[in-house]
Amino acid sequence: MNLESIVAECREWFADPDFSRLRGHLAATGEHAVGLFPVYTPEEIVLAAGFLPVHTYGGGNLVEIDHADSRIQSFVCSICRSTLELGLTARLDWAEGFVFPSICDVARNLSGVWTRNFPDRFAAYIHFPEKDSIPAARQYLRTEFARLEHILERRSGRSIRREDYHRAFAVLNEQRKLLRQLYTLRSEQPWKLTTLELYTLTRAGGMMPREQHIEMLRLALAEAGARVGKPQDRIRVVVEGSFCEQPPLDLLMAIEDAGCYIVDDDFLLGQRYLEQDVPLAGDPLDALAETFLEAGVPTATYRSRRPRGPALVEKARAARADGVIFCIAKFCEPALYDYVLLNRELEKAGIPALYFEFEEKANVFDNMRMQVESFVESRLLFS
Amino acid sequence: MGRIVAGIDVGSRMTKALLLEEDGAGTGFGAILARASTVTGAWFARAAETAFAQALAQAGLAREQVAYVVSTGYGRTQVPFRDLQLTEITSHATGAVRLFPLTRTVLDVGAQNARAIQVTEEGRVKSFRMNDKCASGTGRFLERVARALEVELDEIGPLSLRSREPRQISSICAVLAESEVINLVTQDAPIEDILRGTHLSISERLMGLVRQVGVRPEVTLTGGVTKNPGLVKALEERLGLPLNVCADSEYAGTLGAALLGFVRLRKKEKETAA
Amino acid sequence: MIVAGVDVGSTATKAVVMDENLRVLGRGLVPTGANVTRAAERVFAVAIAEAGLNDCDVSYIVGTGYGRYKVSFGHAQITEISCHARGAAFLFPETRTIVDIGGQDTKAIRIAAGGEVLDFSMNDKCAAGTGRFLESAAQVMGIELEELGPLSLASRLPLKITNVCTVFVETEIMSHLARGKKPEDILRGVHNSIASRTMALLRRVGIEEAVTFTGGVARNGGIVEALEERLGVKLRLSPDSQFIGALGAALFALERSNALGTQPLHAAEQRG
Amino acid sequence: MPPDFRFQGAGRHLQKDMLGDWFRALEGAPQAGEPVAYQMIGGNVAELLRNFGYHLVFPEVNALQCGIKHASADLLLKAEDLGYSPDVCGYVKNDIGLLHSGNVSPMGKLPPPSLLVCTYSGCRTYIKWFEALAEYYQAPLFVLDVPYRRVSDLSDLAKPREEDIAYVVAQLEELITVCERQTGRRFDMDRLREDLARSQEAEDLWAGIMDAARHRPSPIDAYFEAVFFMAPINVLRGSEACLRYYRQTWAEIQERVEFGLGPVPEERVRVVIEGPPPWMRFRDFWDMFKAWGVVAVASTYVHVGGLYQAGVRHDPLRPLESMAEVCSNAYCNWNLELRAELLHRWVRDFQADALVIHSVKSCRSFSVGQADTREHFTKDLGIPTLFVESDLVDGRYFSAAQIKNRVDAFFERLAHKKLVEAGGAA
Ligand SMILES: Nc1ncnc2c1ncn2[C@@H]1O[C@H](COP(=O)(O)OP(=O)(O)O)[C@@H](O)[C@H]1O
Ligand SMILES: Nc1ncnc2c1ncn2[C@@H]1O[C@H](COP(=O)(O)OP(=O)(O)O)[C@@H](O)[C@H]1O
Ligand code: SF4
Ligand code: SF4
Ligand code: SF4
Repeated sequence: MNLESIVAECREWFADPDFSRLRGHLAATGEHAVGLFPVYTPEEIVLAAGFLPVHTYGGGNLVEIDHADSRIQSFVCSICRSTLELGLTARLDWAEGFVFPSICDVARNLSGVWTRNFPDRFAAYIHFPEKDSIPAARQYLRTEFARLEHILERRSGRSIRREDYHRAFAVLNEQRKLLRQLYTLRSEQPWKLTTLELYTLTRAGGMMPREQHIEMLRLALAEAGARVGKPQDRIRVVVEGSFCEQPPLDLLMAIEDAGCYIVDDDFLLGQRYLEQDVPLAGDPLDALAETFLEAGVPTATYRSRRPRGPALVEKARAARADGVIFCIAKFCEPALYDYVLLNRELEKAGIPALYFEFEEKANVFDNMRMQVESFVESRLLFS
Repeated sequence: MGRIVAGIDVGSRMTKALLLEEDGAGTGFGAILARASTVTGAWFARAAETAFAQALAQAGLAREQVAYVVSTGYGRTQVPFRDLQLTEITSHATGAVRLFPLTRTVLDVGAQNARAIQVTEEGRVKSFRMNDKCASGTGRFLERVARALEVELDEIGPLSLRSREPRQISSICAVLAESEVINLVTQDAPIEDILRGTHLSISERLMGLVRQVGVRPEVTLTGGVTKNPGLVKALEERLGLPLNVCADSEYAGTLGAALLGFVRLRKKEKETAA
Repeated sequence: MIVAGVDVGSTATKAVVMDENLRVLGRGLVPTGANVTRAAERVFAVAIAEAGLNDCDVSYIVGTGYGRYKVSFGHAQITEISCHARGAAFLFPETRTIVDIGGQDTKAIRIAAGGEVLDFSMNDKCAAGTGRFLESAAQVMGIELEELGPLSLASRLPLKITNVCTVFVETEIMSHLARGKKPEDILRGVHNSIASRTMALLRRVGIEEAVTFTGGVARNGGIVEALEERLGVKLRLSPDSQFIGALGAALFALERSNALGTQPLHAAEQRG
Repeated sequence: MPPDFRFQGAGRHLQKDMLGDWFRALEGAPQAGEPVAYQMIGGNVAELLRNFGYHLVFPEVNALQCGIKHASADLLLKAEDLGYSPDVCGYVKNDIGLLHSGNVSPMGKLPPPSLLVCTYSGCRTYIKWFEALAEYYQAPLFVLDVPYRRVSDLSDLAKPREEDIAYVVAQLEELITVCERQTGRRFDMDRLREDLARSQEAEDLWAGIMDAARHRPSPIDAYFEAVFFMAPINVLRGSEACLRYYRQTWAEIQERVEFGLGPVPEERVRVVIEGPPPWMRFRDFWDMFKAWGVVAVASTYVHVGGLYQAGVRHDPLRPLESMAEVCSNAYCNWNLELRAELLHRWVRDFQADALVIHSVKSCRSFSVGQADTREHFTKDLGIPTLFVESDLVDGRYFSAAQIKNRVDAFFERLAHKKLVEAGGAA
């Protein structure tokens, strides 16, 4: 399989609001799936419980919102609405239940909307401790995880064993390792792997059977590494702010076409949230809670010990970026607050930044493209 | 004679062309040889062609004597004879800084679009915001009100300055404002008061845009509305700062495009020399 | 007993005169123009003249529409939301959702059986997606309002209109025309764009069948078809669509003046 | 001849004095070298901080005051100048705007914080807000992480899970150490118990006052009036003054019951109101309801500090545990299932004709799910529900004509229905 066909295969998994590929797989194997709302949902537990963890990222621009608009006001981010729309139109009925993280006020309340509208499926809400400094926080997160474990066990009718956890940890550790390698490749030789390709490869991995995805990633790494090509006269940018609601694929292309190489980003963080492996030793839930608190990527929706401003500056420097593009989901409050502090930090560090907002349902990007072009021009022309 | 670069700004209403000559030493930029403008209409390429031809005629030059053509503006991609295209953000910022070197904030208001741009001390674009989907707070708003009141465009500014008691326009919509304006006329509100109100309410909207990038003096206004003293005054009042405006402000985009054309031209020459 | 409803809209002012047997005796329609009070007086005069009556024959008048407080001779004012709901439920008792597109605003109203308003949403402050938008398009293309709908329906290859702003769309239409695009294809695009915006409003309140289309723009067959395509259902339409607000006001006037309101007032029973 | 009322209006004066005293003390704090702690209303731990001599500042109260005094508009713009989006919570922007214009609230000058205590029990926005304050003041930030209340058992709405309480108690203990370290004072358990006993009594009175709305006509408007009764229970809780205030108000309400006084001349419609008020247009908004003889008999907004009306209490016998329970039971910390159940009970118990939801753009914590709740009430429960949208402080989102249209259309219909029903009965 060459890279193009791997990517095409991956795309089929997620660029389909009816989830046909997923349904086909579930029907063929008799497996069951559990849906995960971005960003911090512990897929490890779901996988260990024998369910296929499926990260959902709203409806993109493929879904017409027919029902959810009357349930969710217009000033709420699109992913909330489109996810509810998918639910109300029975397109998420493959899910035994959904897991909602405590990332923001929207996600908090969405869990309640879910409970009311889908009483026969579970809606598990996980509260992530907002502090990692006291043992009680770790203890609390462990309890939250144990509660999810309990819900899943009840649903599946079998209890999760230590080996199940260890197998799940190993598989997901491996998947994340390969994704990190792909990210490194793109950062070092962005002409070998476009952001669209990387994105597609990553996103499918949140849905398909993980072993199958790991195989594809290995192939993709080899294929991309072997590509020939030469760097173009583009600027290197880090894209920040789309950690939950995802930008339309055409927007990603527009950013690169306007003269950028995206060399780092925070897309699909739900699948790339842990920066370290979950250790296979000791009590699994302890280990998992510990890793979440210690090695979680800092974002607008979670307070971590590492301040985000300096972390972003560090990230931009590490990627040798010429600038940062804030590409923020419209109405995503946490990201909008963070922007102010992060931008100030970038200013101090002398890193130029561009800001715009997107909506997942958009499909015309002339304006954003124009803005990126101006940004590129101001870097390229004057240097 | 130094080399000549043309800047062509295809705006949604007016297409402007400008010819700029390099000075003898080949480092700075010499004189503006010609400026021309024409109504854009529906055919961008034709308008660009017309404006360019007019500028050439004015300077008494032939097309071959122009070393490089840079297009910018709304229809920049549809200028077939361009060598380079630039967004209006970049070109207006560069032009504004050239006209007023102490510029830190540029407000460019055209017929359909308004852009607020913050520039660095070296004249680079630092950040910017623009209106995208709504024409409230643009030149077109003024055009429509002028039409509703049956006043010529170049009269509305001076007229508005005679007002004593501005009548605020509550509608933000360029289209619905017309009915409001007509309503005011039937209530016998003096035209100058309505016009002043219109200018104030547009300024309000433009302030919202400028605020998003932050107001840092000096502030330079560019675009066709610089020909409207009423808007300049209203904006200055809202800003609490004087605005930089000069006769060439309307041509800031073309000037910036031409200047950057030189930069590009030299860079290319250096590359081929190396 | 004779009652009347006067609907002072932003573009047109309408009146309906009715008797206690729910028969419409007279109607009137005049452009609202700049003098709202005058428009209300004039339209009322037109309607009673059509009914062959005098001012003093009318015992109760309800004003509605954005200028309802300018109906100086009215006995009560009721919002156009309630009146459109009442009027639509009268003509089509099965109505659960109403789309009302007038000159300067568009509304979506969800009602219960009998016409009780459950929810509504409206776009105001923006001319996008309203009758005004269509008027602008007609002006740019140099055709009459009445021709818009029929012409758009002749389109085979509708163009996609990308802007929503009425101002931006004018420019867009002009550049399409300059490129030799067919007027009907452009128009169909314009109609589609309004229909999409209207759908967004409808979704905000939730769509339930049957859907009734009221307001002046319901006279435009192009919009009707574009909306039906998106809704996937037939719209309830009356040739009197533009009068439904006034009709609702007249019905309220009757109920108020009876101070009874116990009679079930449905067109079906009137016919039977 | 109207009777000579002994108590009407007395509470208002008392409150004015109390708040005046509070702010005078605040202004003097920097000079006196006394520590200042900033806190949120939702789940605040006032008693605990006072134990260490902290003066208390509530940024939400300042935002609210600016809103009521029509001072918000410029402050919001100021914050937007600094990069805050038009789409984020107006309270935050109001406060940040205030900060950058000298930090003088309508009630007085605000001292800088020695400690920021962010109780995460209203919304996630609290955290973002306090992070911004921490950056600006370079002051230490303590997040009191309060888990979101979910429920499995609807029999006791206000009962959190044990793990939740244990987790919050552990953090309160941590907070005590932090305060001890910062102030050099020892934590005084006896004093805490005394304060909590006063809190408890004030909470009893407050709950009683709110419950008085069961009378017909209701002696109070549990929304438009009660929002002015709620300040002491949130910001001065545990103090002698607070207790005095509620005793006074209790007397006032008793008197109203006795003489059949109510907030409107004639009570025609009883409603339960969900969501915060539009402070910047408070009067206009109230007038729209008054015009229809509408009285609120219960409201959720007045419980953003703690749901005392639902039975939550501070308890001197279980000091930290009961504090944790109050923190957990701030209204916005309840999930939607709990909120809907509470609303439903209120509609039933207070014999309301309708539910009114005021959805504010600023506050996702309140508003996400409200439209779904409306669906639930109209469709599943058959309770008429009015839904209006605006904001708490941002006048740009208050479209008076639109809202009036909505209010009128709704009560028009309710009134018409009553008229028709009465006609039918006759
Ligand atoms: N003679 C004039 N007097 C006053 N205002 C004018 C005049 N000519 C143009 N304008 C204003 O300038 C606007 C056009 O500005 P311009 O920058 O040329 O727009 P664009 O670049 O979008 O075509 C018009 O909408 C009008 O408001
Ligand atoms: N014959 C017609 N054909 C198509 N559209 C029409 C016709 N007559 C009126 N309209 C449309 O109806 C609109 C006015 O509708 P109306 O409901 O009366 O508005 P309002 O109540 O806001 O004044 C006009 O803007 C126009 O677009
Ligand atoms: S996009 Fe932002 S606001 Fe929306 S659910 Fe995700 S984190 Fe929350
Ligand atoms: S408000 Fe008016 S100017 Fe703005 S988008 Fe709507 S139609 Fe265009
Ligand atoms: S989001 Fe809501 S609860 Fe949070 S600070 Fe804003 S108004 Fe208060």
